[in-house]
Amino acid sequence: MSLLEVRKVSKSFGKLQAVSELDLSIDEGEVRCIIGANGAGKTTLFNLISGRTRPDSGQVVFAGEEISGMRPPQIVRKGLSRSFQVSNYFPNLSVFQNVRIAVLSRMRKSRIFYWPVSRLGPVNQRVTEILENFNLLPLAEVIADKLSHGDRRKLEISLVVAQEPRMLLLDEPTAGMNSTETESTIHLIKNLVTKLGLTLLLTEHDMKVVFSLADKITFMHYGQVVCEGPPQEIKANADVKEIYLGGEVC
Amino acid sequence: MLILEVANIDTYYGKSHILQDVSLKVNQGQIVALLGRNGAGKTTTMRSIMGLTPARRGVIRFKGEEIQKRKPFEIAHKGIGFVPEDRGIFPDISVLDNLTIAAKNSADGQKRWTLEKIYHYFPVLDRLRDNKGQNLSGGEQQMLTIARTLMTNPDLLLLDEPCEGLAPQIVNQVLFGLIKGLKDKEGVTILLAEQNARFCLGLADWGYLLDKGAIHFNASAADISANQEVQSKYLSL
Amino acid sequence: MEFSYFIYQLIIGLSYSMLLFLIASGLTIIFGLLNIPNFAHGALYMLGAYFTYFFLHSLPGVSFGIALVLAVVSVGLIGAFLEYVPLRKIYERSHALQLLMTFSFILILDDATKYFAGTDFLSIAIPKLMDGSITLPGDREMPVYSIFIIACGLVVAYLLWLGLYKTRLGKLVQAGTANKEMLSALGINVPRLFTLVFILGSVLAGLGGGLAGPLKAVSVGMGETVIITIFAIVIVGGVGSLKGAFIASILVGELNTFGVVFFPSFAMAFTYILVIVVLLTKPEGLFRTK
Amino acid sequence: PTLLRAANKPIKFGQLNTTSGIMASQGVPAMRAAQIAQDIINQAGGIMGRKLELVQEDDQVKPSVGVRKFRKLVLEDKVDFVFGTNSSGVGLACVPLANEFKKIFISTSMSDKYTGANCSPYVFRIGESTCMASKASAYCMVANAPTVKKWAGINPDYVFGRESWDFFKQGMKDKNHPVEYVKESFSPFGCQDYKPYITALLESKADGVFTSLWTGDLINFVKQAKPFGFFDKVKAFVNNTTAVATSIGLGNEMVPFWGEARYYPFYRDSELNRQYISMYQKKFGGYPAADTGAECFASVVALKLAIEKAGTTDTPKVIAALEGLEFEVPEGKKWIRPEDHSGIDEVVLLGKFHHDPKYPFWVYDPKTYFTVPGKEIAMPLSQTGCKMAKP
Amino acid sequence: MPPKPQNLKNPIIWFFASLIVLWAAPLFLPTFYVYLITEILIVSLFAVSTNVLLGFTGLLSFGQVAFFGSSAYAVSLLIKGTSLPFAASFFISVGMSALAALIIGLFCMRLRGFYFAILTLAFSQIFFVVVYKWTSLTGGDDGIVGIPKKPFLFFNINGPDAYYHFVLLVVMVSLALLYLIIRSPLGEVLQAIRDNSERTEFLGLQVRNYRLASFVIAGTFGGVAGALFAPFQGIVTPELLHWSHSAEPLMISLLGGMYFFFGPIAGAVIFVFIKEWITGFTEYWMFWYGLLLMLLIMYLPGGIMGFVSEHLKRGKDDSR
Ligand SMILES: Nc1ncnc2c1ncn2[C@@H]1O[C@H](COP(=O)(O)OP(=O)(O)OP(=O)(O)O)[C@@H](O)[C@H]1O
Ligand SMILES: Nc1ncnc2c1ncn2[C@@H]1O[C@H](COP(=O)(O)OP(=O)(O)OP(=O)(O)O)[C@@H](O)[C@H]1O
Ligand SMILES: [Mg+2]
Ligand SMILES: [Mg+2]
Repeated sequence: MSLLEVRKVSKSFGKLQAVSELDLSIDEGEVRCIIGANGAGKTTLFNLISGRTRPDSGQVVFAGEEISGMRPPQIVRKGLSRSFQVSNYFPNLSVFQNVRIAVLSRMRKSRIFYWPVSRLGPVNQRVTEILENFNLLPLAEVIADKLSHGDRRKLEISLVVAQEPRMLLLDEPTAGMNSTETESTIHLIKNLVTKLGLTLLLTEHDMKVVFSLADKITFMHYGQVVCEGPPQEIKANADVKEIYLGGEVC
Repeated sequence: MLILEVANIDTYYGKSHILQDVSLKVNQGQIVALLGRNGAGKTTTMRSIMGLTPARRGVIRFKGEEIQKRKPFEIAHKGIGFVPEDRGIFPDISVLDNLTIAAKNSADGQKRWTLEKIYHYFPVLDRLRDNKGQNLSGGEQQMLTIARTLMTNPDLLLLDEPCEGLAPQIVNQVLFGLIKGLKDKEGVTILLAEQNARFCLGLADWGYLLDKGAIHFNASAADISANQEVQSKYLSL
Repeated sequence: MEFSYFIYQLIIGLSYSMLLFLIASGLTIIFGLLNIPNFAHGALYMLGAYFTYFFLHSLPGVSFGIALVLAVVSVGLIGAFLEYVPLRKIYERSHALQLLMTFSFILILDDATKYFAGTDFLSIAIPKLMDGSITLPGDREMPVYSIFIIACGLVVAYLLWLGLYKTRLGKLVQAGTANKEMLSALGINVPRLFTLVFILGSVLAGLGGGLAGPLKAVSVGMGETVIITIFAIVIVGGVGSLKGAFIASILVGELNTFGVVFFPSFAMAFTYILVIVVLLTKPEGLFRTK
Repeated sequence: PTLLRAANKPIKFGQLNTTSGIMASQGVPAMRAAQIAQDIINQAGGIMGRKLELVQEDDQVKPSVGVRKFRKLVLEDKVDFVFGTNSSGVGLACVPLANEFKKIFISTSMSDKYTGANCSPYVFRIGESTCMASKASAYCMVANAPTVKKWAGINPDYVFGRESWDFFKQGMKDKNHPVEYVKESFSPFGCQDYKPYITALLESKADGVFTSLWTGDLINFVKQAKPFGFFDKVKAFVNNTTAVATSIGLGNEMVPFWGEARYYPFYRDSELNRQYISMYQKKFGGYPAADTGAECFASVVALKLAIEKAGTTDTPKVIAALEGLEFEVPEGKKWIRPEDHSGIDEVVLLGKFHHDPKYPFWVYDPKTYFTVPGKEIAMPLSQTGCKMAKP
Repeated sequence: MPPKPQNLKNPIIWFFASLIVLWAAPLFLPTFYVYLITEILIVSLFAVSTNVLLGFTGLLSFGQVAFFGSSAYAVSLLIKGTSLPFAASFFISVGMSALAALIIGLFCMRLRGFYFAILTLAFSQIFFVVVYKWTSLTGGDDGIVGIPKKPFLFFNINGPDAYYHFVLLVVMVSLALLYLIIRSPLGEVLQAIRDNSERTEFLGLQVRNYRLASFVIAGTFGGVAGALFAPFQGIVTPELLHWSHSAEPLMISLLGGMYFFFGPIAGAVIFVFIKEWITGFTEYWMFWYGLLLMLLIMYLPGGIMGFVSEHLKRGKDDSR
C-alpha cells in the first residue's frame, strides 16, 4: 500500500511552473530518491508535501488522509518530517538543546511547565543516544551557531531523525559533509530504514548516496516526472545521462 | 611568481583559538586545494585572507603587499574574490541586481567577465534574472554566488565548496571547465576547498592539508592522490 | 455636511498628512533599509526646528529658506555622528537593543538642547511670502503655508522615489542589510553606505522639523509628541515602503481631521484604532517591500 | 549642645517640579523662582536666624516618580516641608503621603481637589484654582465683550480642561449673562494639529472662544489659527492660564487676546515684585515668566512667615500659623482661607495683549487691566465639600 | 559529554538564603531604602515577566503595561469600591489581567517582529485612553488616590516594613514559579521559538499556542506586579498604562541581560539606584543618564549578566 500519494499537484510562481501536475506514490518502507537538475522542482515538491507551501491544485495524501492544506505541525504530528536544504536549526541553543526540542516534541513532553527539563531522564537519555549516533556528542555543549558547515548539516539531519517519523523527507542530506561523514550518514539512514521500517524520500546530487540508498529513483525535470524506476534502469536512461549526469569527468 | 603568502597566522572566533600558525603559499596562476575534514579550518583560513575574520597574529601578503590589517572591501579591491560556502545571496533583490550590484573591473582595470559570458556558462541565471535571490533553488543560488564573484573580476579566487548543491552535470561539465578556463585562459589564481575530492584533486596543482586548525602536510595534488596514508588519515577517502 | 466643507477638510487634512510624511519618510528609510527602528527620529525632527530658529535669529539677513537648508545640513551632521560612533556597534543586535540605544540619544539630545537653548518656547514666524491665506468658496480660508507644506511633501516623495528606487543605492543598501559581510567581501564599503543612508533619513527628519517650526511651539521634547504617530505610519504603511508611508500619512492625517469633525471624543485613540484595524487585516502593513 | 546645634541647622524645604521633558518649560522656572525666594530670605538673615535650604527634585510629571521623590525628600533629605508640582496628577498623588508622614505639603498646581472633599490639614493650595481662573475669565468677558453672545470652547481633554469649561459657564451664569454655547471641543494633550478644531470653531460662527489650553498647546493653537484669520473673525478670545511665558514663546507671532495669569510681572509696583524680577534677571536672565514660579515663590514666603509666626518648625503649629495667614508676594496680597486651606488672592488680573516697544514681548495693555477680587470667585465654602480634620 | 542535569538544590538554597537576607533587611536599613527595595522588587517582577516575552520568546511587546496597569486599577477599584477582602481583590485582578492577556494575545499572535510590537502598543494605548477618559470610574488623569493597605488574609500589611515583607514573599514565590517555567520543557520550547520559529513548527510544535502561553504568563505576572504596586503607591494614575511606562521593564531587561533569567533583576537594582542617584545631583540628569545608557549598550551589549557570565567563563578557562 502506498504511504504517500501526491496527486496531480501543481505549484507555480508567477509564470514559472515549478511543479506541474505531478503524481508520485511511495510505498511504506520504500527508499525513494528524487533526482533532477538544479531548479527541477525537488525542493518545491518537498515544500508542498510538508506544508511549507500550499499547492495551487492537486492533493497530497499521507496514510490515507489528505494533508494538503494542513499546517506543518499537524503534518509532523501525523508522522511526516523533513529536513532542509539550507540548515535550519536553533542558532543560540546548544547542540544538545537543539536535539532536545525535537525529542520533547516527539515524546509529547513539550508542554510541561512545572518540572525542569534537565530532570527529564528519558528525554535527556534519548538526546544523548541520537547525538552519539551522529558523532555529535563531543559538540553537545557547543552553541549551534558556532558549528562548522559540515557539522551543521549533521545537526540538521539529527533533528529530523530525533522525531522518529513514519516517513522522512531529506533534502540533500549529505551536502557539505565530507566523505566519512557522508558514509556514516548513509549507514545511519539505512539502519533507520531497516530497524524502524521507515519510509524515505530524499533528493541528493551525490550519486554515491543515491545509488547506495535508493530502492527506486524518480527523475524530475521542469516540475514533472520524466521517468521512474530502479537505480540501474535510471542510470542507464539516456535522458538522465544527458540532462542530469553529464559526462563522467570526475 | 608568488601571489599570496599566508605566514604564521593565528585566528580566533571570540576566545576560541581556531587557526594555529597556519602558513601557505600560492603562486600566480595555480590552483591550490585546501583539504581537511569538517571543522578543520578551511573556511576560517579563507575568511582570514578575506579580512572577514582577521587573523590576530601573522602576516598575509597579496601581490607583495601586507593585507592582514585591511578591511574586506579594500581586500576585494586589491583583487581577491570570495565564494562562501553559505552562499550569502542577497535575498531581496533580483538575480540581475545580485550580479551587477558589486560588479567591477579587475584591479588592473580589465573586464574579463560580462553578463553575456556569465549567461553562457549559467543560462538559468539569464532565465531567472528578474527573480528575487531568495526564491532561487539551492543549486541556482550556488551558481549565482559563483557568478556574482566572477563579475568582480578577481585575480585570486577563494572558492569554498563550490560544488555543493550542484547537479552532477553542472559540476562536471560547467564548473570544472569554468575553473580550468579561469586558470588557463585568464591566469586567475584559485584557492579551493571542496569535499568532492575527485573534483578537487582533479583540478588542483598543489594541496594543503588542514587538521584542527593547523597545516599538517603539503604536496602536489598528484602526490596526495597517490598517497593512501595521507588520504585515510586526514581526508578519510 | 456640505460637499464643499468636506473638500475643504480634505485639503486641511492633507497639509497635516504631508507634514507627517516628511518626517515618516526618513524613518521608513532608516528602518527599512538599515533595519534600525530609530526612536530618536523625533529628536532629530526637534533639532531641525531648533536649528532653523537658531540660524534665522543669529545670522543677520538670513531668510527662512537659507536657515532651513543650514538646519538640515546640521541635522545631517548630527545624524552622521550618531551613526558613525554609537549605532555602528549594534547593527547586528536586536531591535529592542537598538530602540534602547536610540532612546538614549533622545535623552542626550533633549538635554543638550535644553542646555543650549533653554526651556522657553521659541517661535518661528511663517515666512513673509507665505503668510496669510487664500479664500476658498464658502468664505473659508486656506493658509498659504499649508499649501506650501503639501507641495513640499509631494516634491520630496517624488525625489525620494527617483533617488532611492531608481538608483543602485537602494539596492545596495538592501543587499547590505541582508548580508553585510558578503557585500563588503564583494568590495563595497558598507559602513560608509550605511552612514549615507542614516544621514539621508536624518536630513528628512530635520527638514520636517524646520518646516513644522512655523506651525509649532519649538520646545524640548517636541519630538516625543510625534514619534509614536510616525512609527505608526511607518508600520501601517509597511516598513521600508515609501509608498506605504505616503498612503499611511494620508490615512492618519485625514483620519485625525475627519475624526475630530465627526467623533471628537475619540481623538486620542484615532491613530491606535487605525493601527489595530490595519494590522489585524494586513499583518505586515499595507505595502511591505520585503 | 544638641539643642544649640539643632537651632543652627538649616531649615529644609523640599520642592517637586518637572525639569525634564516637555514640561521642563514649566518646572525649570519654578525651581529658579524658589531659588530667588531662598536668596532673598537668606540675605535677609534666614528664618529665625536659621538658613533656608531648598532640596529640589524632578518629578518628571509622573505621579509614581513624584511619590518616590516625596518619600526621598522626607525620609532621606529630612526636609521639614514640601511644596511644588506642575501637574495636579503628581500633586494629588502626594496628598496621601503628606498625611502619612504628617508633613505640610503646599501645592502649586491649580486643582480645586486639594481643598475639596479630600482636603487635609497638611495640604494647602496656595495659588489660584481652576475655579477662580475660569470664573474671572467669564466675568471679564461679561464686562469687556458684552455683545458677544455666541460662545464656544476649546479645552484640553482632561480633568483640568473640562473643569475650566464648566467653571467658565458657571461664571457666565453667576453674572446672569445670557449666552449661547455653539460649540464645545476638547483636544488631546500634546495635540499636534489643531487645524480641524480651528475650522470647526470657525464653522460654528462663534463670536467668542474660551480656552484653557496652556503651554505648548496654546502656542500651537495660536500659531495654527492665525493664518486662518481666526483672531479677526472671533471677536473675543480668552484664556485662563496665559502666563507671560506664552507671549514670550510666541514672540512676534502673538495676537491680541485676553489672558488671565496667576502671575503677571508688570502689574503690581511693589518692592518685593521689583526685587523678584531684578534678582531673577540677574541670576538667570529673562523674566520670571512662568506662573508656577510665582506660586513656588509664594509657597516659600508663606512657609517662612508661618514658621516665624509659630516660632517653630513644628508641623501642627505651622499649620495653625498658615491658616488665615495674610501675606505679600510679588503678584499681590494673598490670604489663606483657614477652613479649606485655599489660597485666595486679593485680586485676580486679566488683560488684553498688545505690542509695546518697551518690552521684548507682548504684554497686557494697561488700559485693559481688569481685576476681580479673589473672594468673589473662589469656590464658596459651602460648595467645597471640605471637612477639615485636626492635624 | 551531555550537559549534566542541573543541580536543583542550588537554586533552592539560593532562594531561601536570599529570602532570609532580604527578610531581615529592614532591621538594618533606613525606611527610605525599605521603600526603594520594595519598589525594586515589584519592578523586578514586572521586568522578569516582560523578559519571558522579550528574552525567552523573542517577542518585543509594549503591551505589558496594559496588564500591569489594568490590574493596578482593578485592585484599587475593588479595594476602594467593595468590601471584598484584599486577597480576593488581589486574585481577581490578577485573573483579569491574565484574561486580558489571553484576549489581546489571540489578536496579536499572527504578527511578527516590530509589527507585533506596534500592535501591542496600540492595544495598550487603547487601555490607556479608556482609563484616561472614563473619569467617572477611574478619576481620569487625576487617578484614584488613597488606596489603603488592607490586611491580606490574616496578615496586617500596613506600614512600610509589613508591606515590604508581603511584597517580598509574593515576588519571591512568583520569581520561583517563573524560574521553573523557564527551566521547564515549555521554557526551552519558547527559546527555540525565539531562535527559529519555522523550524519549531517543523518539529511538530504549534508555535502560536506557545507564544500565546508565553504572552499569558507574562501578562499574569505583570498583573501580579501591578496588583502589588497600587497599594504600595497608594495611588494609581493613567501614567501606569502609558506606553512609555512599558519601556521601563524592557530597558531593565536589556541592561541586565535579556538572555538571563536573573538579568532583569540585576537590571532593576542598578536601574533604580542609578536613576535615583543621577536625578538627585543635576538638573541635566537625562543627559548623563542617556550617555551612561549609550555607553553601556556600546560596551556591554549583552547586559550586565552577559558581561559577568563572560568573565566568569574566562576565569574558568584560565584556571583550566
Ligand atoms: N518562492 C519562489 N518564487 C519564485 N520562484 C521560485 C520560488 N521557489 C522556487 N522557485 C523556482 O522554482 C524552481 C524550482 O525550485 P526548487 O527549489 O524546487 O528546485 P530544486 O529542484 O530543489 O533545485 P536544487 O537542486 O537546485 O535545489 C526554480 O527555478 C526556482 O527558481
Ligand atoms: N562563529 C564561530 N564561532 C566559534 N567557532 C566557530 C565559528 N565558526 C566556526 N567555528 C569553529 O571553527 C572551526 C573551524 O571551522 P571552519 O568553518 O573553518 O571549518 P571547515 O574546515 O570549513 O569545515 P566544513 O568542511 O565543515 O565547512 C570549527 O571547529 C568550528 O566549530
Ligand atoms: Mg532544492
Ligand atoms: Mg567550511
